Amino acid sequence: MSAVAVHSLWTMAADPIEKIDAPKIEYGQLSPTLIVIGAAIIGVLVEAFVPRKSRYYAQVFLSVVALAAAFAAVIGLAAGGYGTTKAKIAAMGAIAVDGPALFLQGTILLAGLLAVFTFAERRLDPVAHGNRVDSFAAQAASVPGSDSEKAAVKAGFTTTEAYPLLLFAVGGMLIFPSANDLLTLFIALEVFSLPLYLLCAVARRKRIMSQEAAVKYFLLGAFASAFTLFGIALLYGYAGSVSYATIAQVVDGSIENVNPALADTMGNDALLLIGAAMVVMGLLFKVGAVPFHMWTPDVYQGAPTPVTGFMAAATKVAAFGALLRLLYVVLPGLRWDWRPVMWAVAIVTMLGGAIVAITQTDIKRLLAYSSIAHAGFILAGVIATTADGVSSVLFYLAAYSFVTIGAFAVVTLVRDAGGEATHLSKWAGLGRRSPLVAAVFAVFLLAFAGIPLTSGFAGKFAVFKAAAEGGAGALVVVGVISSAIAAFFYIRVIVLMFFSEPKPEGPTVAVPSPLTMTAIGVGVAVTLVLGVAPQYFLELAGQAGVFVR
Amino acid sequence: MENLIALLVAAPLLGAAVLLCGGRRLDAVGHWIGTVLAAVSFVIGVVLFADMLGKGAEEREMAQHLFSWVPVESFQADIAFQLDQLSMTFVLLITGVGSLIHVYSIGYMEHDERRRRFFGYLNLFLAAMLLLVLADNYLLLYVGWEGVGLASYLLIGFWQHKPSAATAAKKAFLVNRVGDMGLSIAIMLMFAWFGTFAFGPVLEATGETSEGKLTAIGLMLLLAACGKSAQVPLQSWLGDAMEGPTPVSALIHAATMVTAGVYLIVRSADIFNAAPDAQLVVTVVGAVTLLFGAIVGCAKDDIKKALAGSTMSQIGYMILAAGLGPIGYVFAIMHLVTHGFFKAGLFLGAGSVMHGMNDEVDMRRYGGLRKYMPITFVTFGLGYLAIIGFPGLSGFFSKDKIIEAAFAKGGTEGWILGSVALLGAAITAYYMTRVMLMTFFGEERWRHAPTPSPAEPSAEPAAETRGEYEVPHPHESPKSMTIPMIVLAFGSVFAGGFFSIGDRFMHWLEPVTGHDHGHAPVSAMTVTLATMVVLVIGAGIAYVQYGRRPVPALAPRGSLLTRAARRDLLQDDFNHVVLVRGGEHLTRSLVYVDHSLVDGVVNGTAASMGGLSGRLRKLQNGYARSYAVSMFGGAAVLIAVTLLMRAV
Amino acid sequence: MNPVNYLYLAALLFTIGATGVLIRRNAIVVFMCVELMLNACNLALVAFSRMHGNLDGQIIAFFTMVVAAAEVVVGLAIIVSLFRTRHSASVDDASLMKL
Amino acid sequence: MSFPLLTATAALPALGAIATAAVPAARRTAAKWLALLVSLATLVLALVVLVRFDPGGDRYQLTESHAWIADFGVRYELGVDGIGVALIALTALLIPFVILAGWHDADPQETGSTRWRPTQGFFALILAVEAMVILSFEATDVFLFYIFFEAMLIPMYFLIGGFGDRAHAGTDENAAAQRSYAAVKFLLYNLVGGLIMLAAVIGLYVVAGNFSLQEIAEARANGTLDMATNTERWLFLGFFFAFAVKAPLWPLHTWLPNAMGEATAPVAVLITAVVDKVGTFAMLRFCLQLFPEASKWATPVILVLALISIVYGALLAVGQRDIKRLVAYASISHFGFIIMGIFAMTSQGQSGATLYMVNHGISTAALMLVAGFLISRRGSRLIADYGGVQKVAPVLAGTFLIGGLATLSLPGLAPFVSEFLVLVGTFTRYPVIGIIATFGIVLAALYTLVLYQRTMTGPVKPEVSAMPDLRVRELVVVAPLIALLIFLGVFPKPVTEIVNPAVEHTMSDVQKQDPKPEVEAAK
Repeated sequence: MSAVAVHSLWTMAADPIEKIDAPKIEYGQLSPTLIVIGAAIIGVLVEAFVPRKSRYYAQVFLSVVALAAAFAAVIGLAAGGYGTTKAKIAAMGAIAVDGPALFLQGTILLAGLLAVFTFAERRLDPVAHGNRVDSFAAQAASVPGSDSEKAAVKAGFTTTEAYPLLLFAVGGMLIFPSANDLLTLFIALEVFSLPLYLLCAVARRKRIMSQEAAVKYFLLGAFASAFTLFGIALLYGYAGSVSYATIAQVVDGSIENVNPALADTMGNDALLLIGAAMVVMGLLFKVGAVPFHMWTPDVYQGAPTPVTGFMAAATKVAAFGALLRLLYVVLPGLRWDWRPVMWAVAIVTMLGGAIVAITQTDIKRLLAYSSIAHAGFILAGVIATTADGVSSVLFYLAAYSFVTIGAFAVVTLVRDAGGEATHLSKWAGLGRRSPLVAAVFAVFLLAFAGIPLTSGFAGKFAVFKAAAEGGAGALVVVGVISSAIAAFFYIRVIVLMFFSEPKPEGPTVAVPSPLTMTAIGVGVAVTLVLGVAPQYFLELAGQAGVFVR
Repeated sequence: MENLIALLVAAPLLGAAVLLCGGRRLDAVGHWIGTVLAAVSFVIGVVLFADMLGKGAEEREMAQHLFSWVPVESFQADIAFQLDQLSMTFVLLITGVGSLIHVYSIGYMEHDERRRRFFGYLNLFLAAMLLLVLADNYLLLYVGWEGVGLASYLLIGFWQHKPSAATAAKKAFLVNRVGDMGLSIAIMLMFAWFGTFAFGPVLEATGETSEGKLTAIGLMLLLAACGKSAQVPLQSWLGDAMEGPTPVSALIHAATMVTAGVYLIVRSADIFNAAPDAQLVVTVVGAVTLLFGAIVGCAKDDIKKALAGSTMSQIGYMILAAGLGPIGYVFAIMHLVTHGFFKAGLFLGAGSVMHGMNDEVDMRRYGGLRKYMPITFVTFGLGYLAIIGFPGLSGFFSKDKIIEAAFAKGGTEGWILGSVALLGAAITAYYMTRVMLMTFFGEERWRHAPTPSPAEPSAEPAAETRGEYEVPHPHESPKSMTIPMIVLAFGSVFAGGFFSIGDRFMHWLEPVTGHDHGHAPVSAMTVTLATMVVLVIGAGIAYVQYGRRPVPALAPRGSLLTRAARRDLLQDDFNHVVLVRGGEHLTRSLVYVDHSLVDGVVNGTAASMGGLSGRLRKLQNGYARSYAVSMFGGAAVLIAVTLLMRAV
Repeated sequence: MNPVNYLYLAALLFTIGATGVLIRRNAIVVFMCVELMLNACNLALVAFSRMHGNLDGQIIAFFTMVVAAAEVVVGLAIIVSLFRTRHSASVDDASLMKL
Repeated sequence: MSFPLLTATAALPALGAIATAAVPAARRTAAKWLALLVSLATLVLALVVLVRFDPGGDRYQLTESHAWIADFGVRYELGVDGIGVALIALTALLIPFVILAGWHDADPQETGSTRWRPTQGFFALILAVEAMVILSFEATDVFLFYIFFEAMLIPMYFLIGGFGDRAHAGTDENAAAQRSYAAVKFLLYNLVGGLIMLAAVIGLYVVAGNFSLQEIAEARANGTLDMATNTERWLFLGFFFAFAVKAPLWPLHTWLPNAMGEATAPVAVLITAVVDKVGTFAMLRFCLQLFPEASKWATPVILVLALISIVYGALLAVGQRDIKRLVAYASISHFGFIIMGIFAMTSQGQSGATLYMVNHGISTAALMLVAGFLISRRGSRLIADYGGVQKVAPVLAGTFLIGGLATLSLPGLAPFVSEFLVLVGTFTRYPVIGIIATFGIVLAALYTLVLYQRTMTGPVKPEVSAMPDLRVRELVVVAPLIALLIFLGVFPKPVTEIVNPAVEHTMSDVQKQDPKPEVEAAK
């Protein structure tokens, strides 16, 4: 680097500046995110200043209001046409406000809302020392089984921090799919990952497993985000900017930006390709695609079930949103490079998830693997690289997230002395004991399996159709085969619930409060509505299928 | 008049319906209902017959179209009847003999608590048989064809508690089904080639198609005939069919049903006339069967089985005659009718004997019965004379004509067939004389207890099943049984003469079957004489063997031929080894295949999936670092592939 | 000096960090290795920033530091609680959930 | 717009199912009666459809069409042709008998938890199946059809797995195990078939852009929509596979014996007489209409498979030791005939096949239900456990025999007409296959008569000596079926009249004429 250049830098900085024009922020269009983040901060303050007894109520109220308000805001924006005609890039190019963003934000917010309901459930666990308890540790910091923990339980402590954490996570997830430059992407990623790491660690029962899950999730997550960051660095190095638009232009050559020094040594595109691959890898980690899926089963199993439900639903939505934007906005010019890779990933994800699930014995792990398989199906839609592909993925995500939250909510109901009875053998004969719960769970399983008249079928059909039209017929065939394999283990659970004799020392089904009931009820309702009359939502997703550039 | 035709079938059908659905409350009157309806049908037949005689030879044919049965495009099957002289002959025979046997059964089945159902089945049979001979197309004929098969199945197995009876019934039905295959294939061929299977059009169409095709159809029809008429190679069921009550044997397995094959061939005359090869096969089958049946008849000690053998061989005569073409058709039918009389008579006689002898069937336990049951003896004797062709009686005319016709076929085959027929006549004389002597003459072997006869595994006399032996008291049967026997005896005496004088029968049938005299190499006289001679020889030998010497109560081991003949010339053994055993092995192995291979493949895939899953699971070993490794590797591969994609 | 060299260095550091994550048992150390990877990214970012002559990269680097700090907070909290429960910070001990 | 008759016909049992399921646990009998009445009402509606349908009229009548999922190009389109009408009538006709025959099958052995209501569930599921089957006969939109084709698996699955035959060999545990094995096998086979079909359905959409049977068929006919030969073949195979599993066609048949063996007799009837018909029906309606060329291309192979089914099924029936499995294999053989008739591509063959679907439904119902009554008395499915029943229960034996005779398609009973039509229809185009197929009629006689002989005749076994004869309820079930068998055997015209026009349409879809008889050809 020559002295001149250095000097120029100095002078650049030294030049006198008349005025600094303040960045222009469209608060209105960012309102959903701002509301949630703001509420989260208030939640922290609540933790600090509100007396312990009333914290729970304050937090629940706050979260529900915040999420509902945010959702209202999203609806407002959508109604205001920001999803379609007035779609624009806001916050100095950092955030995109467009169809996909709003649709996914809406989905995430609803999922978050239901998640709050399941978080707030306090009727399942037996009352400890006269205090109703939820599924979070009395005091996460205290060592499991230690006196301090007993004391905490006795004192009726509860981890109400869970709610602000949830809100922060939601906030990050809201930004993630709408992030319009790599920096925002990365920050959003961290903002919703870190709270999740913590949430995983604060289960009331089986705390050791919970902590283990947290550690695994955290280490692997950090590892992955390091990759992402390095990818971002390389992309920046390639394009000289982190804004999606700019990078896209550089990629398709409308902006000439070749650094001779790099070009002659490693070929300029190497940066692009490697960088893109690493960023994509980070996102694939979040959606739990093979071979970046291995955290999923352990974390899903270890985390408190409400958290698992939330993660499984919302994280997927957010991550797929980001992935879509990245692939459709930043890297369309690179399609012919990433498509084959994604093909491979989609195939191994579908098959891997389905096959390994066959031999699972823990319901939560089973659902984890099923979520992996579903990630594969969604990837098939992503690969279509058509507007239809986008909208089909959006629809699938919406359908899937409600089924997931509902399913995990049901899992929280089936309990025995040791808390939730997640081992499959304990579910034997559930259909005899409490037909209703079993039937509801069967509905969710059938939706997972993609049986007609459930949302799962509509979604699956949508993505497969898009894939086929996008020229990925082979993917459809693989998808169909893996669905067949997957069907096997969903059916296994149904058989277990209905056709096998209940065990005498089997688990009991706790009667939940209206909160969980709402969560499950909404889940069932959405599952059936989207299965029988999906047209409206398909249109919605169809209108929302266009990214703003 | 035409509209009466349907009633012919309807009357007994109604009877069957009423009796079978009626339930116990009809037990008391059931047999009367059945008999009356059979008689009604006979009366209608007679009326129609009278009406028919009133017309000129050419416009005697009547038809009645009820409704369209299966209309699909060009495939048009109707429920329609056709009554010409041929059908008429059968109608009279069936309803006449049928009614008589109904009457006979009233007495014979008196002590059976399921008599009502028995009459129901008999009526069902009459209906089906009439449908068979009245149908105006092959498909409808097929219905009657299988209908009589069903009736025979039900009646053979009437005493279902006897496993032997049930088995015999099943066997009869199955063997017949094989024949039915022939019939259905024949119909398919007709439809494929002529576009129709109604008698008229088909027989017209014969002119326009190749001989080969007609031969094919002819052979298929012959297969059907073999099944129904117990001709070699499908004859094996008839012997066992004797498990049924004797009236059944008389009506179905002697007089009427078993002759359906002859009817079928004569009805399809035009097809056969145009297909000499087929005809030749028919004659050969007939010739073989008439010898086969005769030989079997000689060896049986079970009176009914002996008669069954004789039936077989007599039908052999008819088939042979039918195979001769226009020379023989008339005589085939004529013999069919006369045989209807005397064979029915013989069976009823046999039944009467059994009735008096506690259902004993082994002739070696009979003897000297003539003084105990005189009427039976006389009627049976007349029938006997008739069947062996004693001059002047029915059999003499009909059988003689067939032998002549066989010679008249001309050429070497004419000679062969003729001499076979002659030989048959001799053997007939032999075994019938044997039956006669063993039953009504000689010492009274039934006075002392029998000892189970090892040499007769196939026949199982009822005596053995009934535990300790009480000496039977032979007695004459009641009127209801003897009268039909007498009537039939008249028939067997005079029918032949009545038909033949002035060739009445020939002129009656000619419009349907046509007739020519062929060119007999030998005069009718010589044939008659020859017949007389062989007849005397046959009867003589029998007399020497069974009249002079005392008959051993236990069957002697006998010559190889005898033993073979006792076992129906090993036909069943062949079937058992080849078909039954083979079939069992086949099915057993197929069951295995289905379970292990077809199913195994699927279960195998499922299992292997499970295995694969189990192995992949191991990768999830719980160590965060190995997860990191897979991520790292994944990323590396991702990058590498991306770069490669660009490189290539 | 050719900016590529900075990139090489960054890549090297990144790889070292990744390798550390893969081979080291102690959760703290593993975590440190992740930090190392992040810093490798920072180096790359700053280098590119200089190369392109705009400040985006440097800004990102600052953000990264903040994020890293946040990760430390969360990470240490989790790891320490795990350590207090198990009296060992070995990642391999935390393998209850498997298969 | 006119009254949506077809929708009503399907909606009635659907609502009935919900209502039945809602009946409180204690009021078991009420649930039964409710189900029975609903099914009878449905029968009435079906008869109205039958009357309103004009054989001479348009191809599809009583049509309804509403927008449904525009994004998938899916409309809610119903319409019936003669074949559909016939099968709807069959379905609506059989369900009441099924319900009546299964009157006591779902009475809970132990009245434990009041929340568990097997009886209500049982009858509700039957009605649900009826609704879905009827809809799949009515749907003229491929996607709509597919939905119900798949969805009906679920209630069937619970019927098989949840309400097994009380008469089983061995302990309750392994009986339960076998039962759920059968249920899972049933579901997986059909689900796999369905999913492969799903791929084809999507492919069809990609090619055709919508799912309307009529539009696609027209477009194919007037050439506006031409598929590449290979595309058409793949799509055809996708569809056909699903239908062949359902039908079932050798070698995809093995689920049927398990399912029919383990299920209660009425449910077994539901499977083979009603649900499986959807498979053969769909071959006729979808395979031939949508992919005529591919159908013709695949015909030889399919015919051979059908032929194998006929002979193989019959032989295995001979080899069975379990009454219900025997009937199942017999059905496989019969389905072979049906499929053969469909793909013989002659009007006789296809009319025969359709007629066969109806007749086989009735005859199998008769035989299977009587067998069920028999089994429920002795508590065993093994043929060897019976003997001489005819002596103690003559009526039962008689009806059983008639059912058997219908199964071996004795002339004069309904199945004969259809079987012969199929044989003729096949023979005129494929003589050899036709001839080999006729061996089936001998084998049919074999397994039926052997079954009858072993169970009904011979000396009375002590275990059966006290066996009561058919009760009134059971007679009410069997008698009409038998009457129908005889009536349709003598006078099948009502059915053929409805069916023939539809068949002509199909024939023109595949552009095939019946081969002319030689004599005429010569002229």
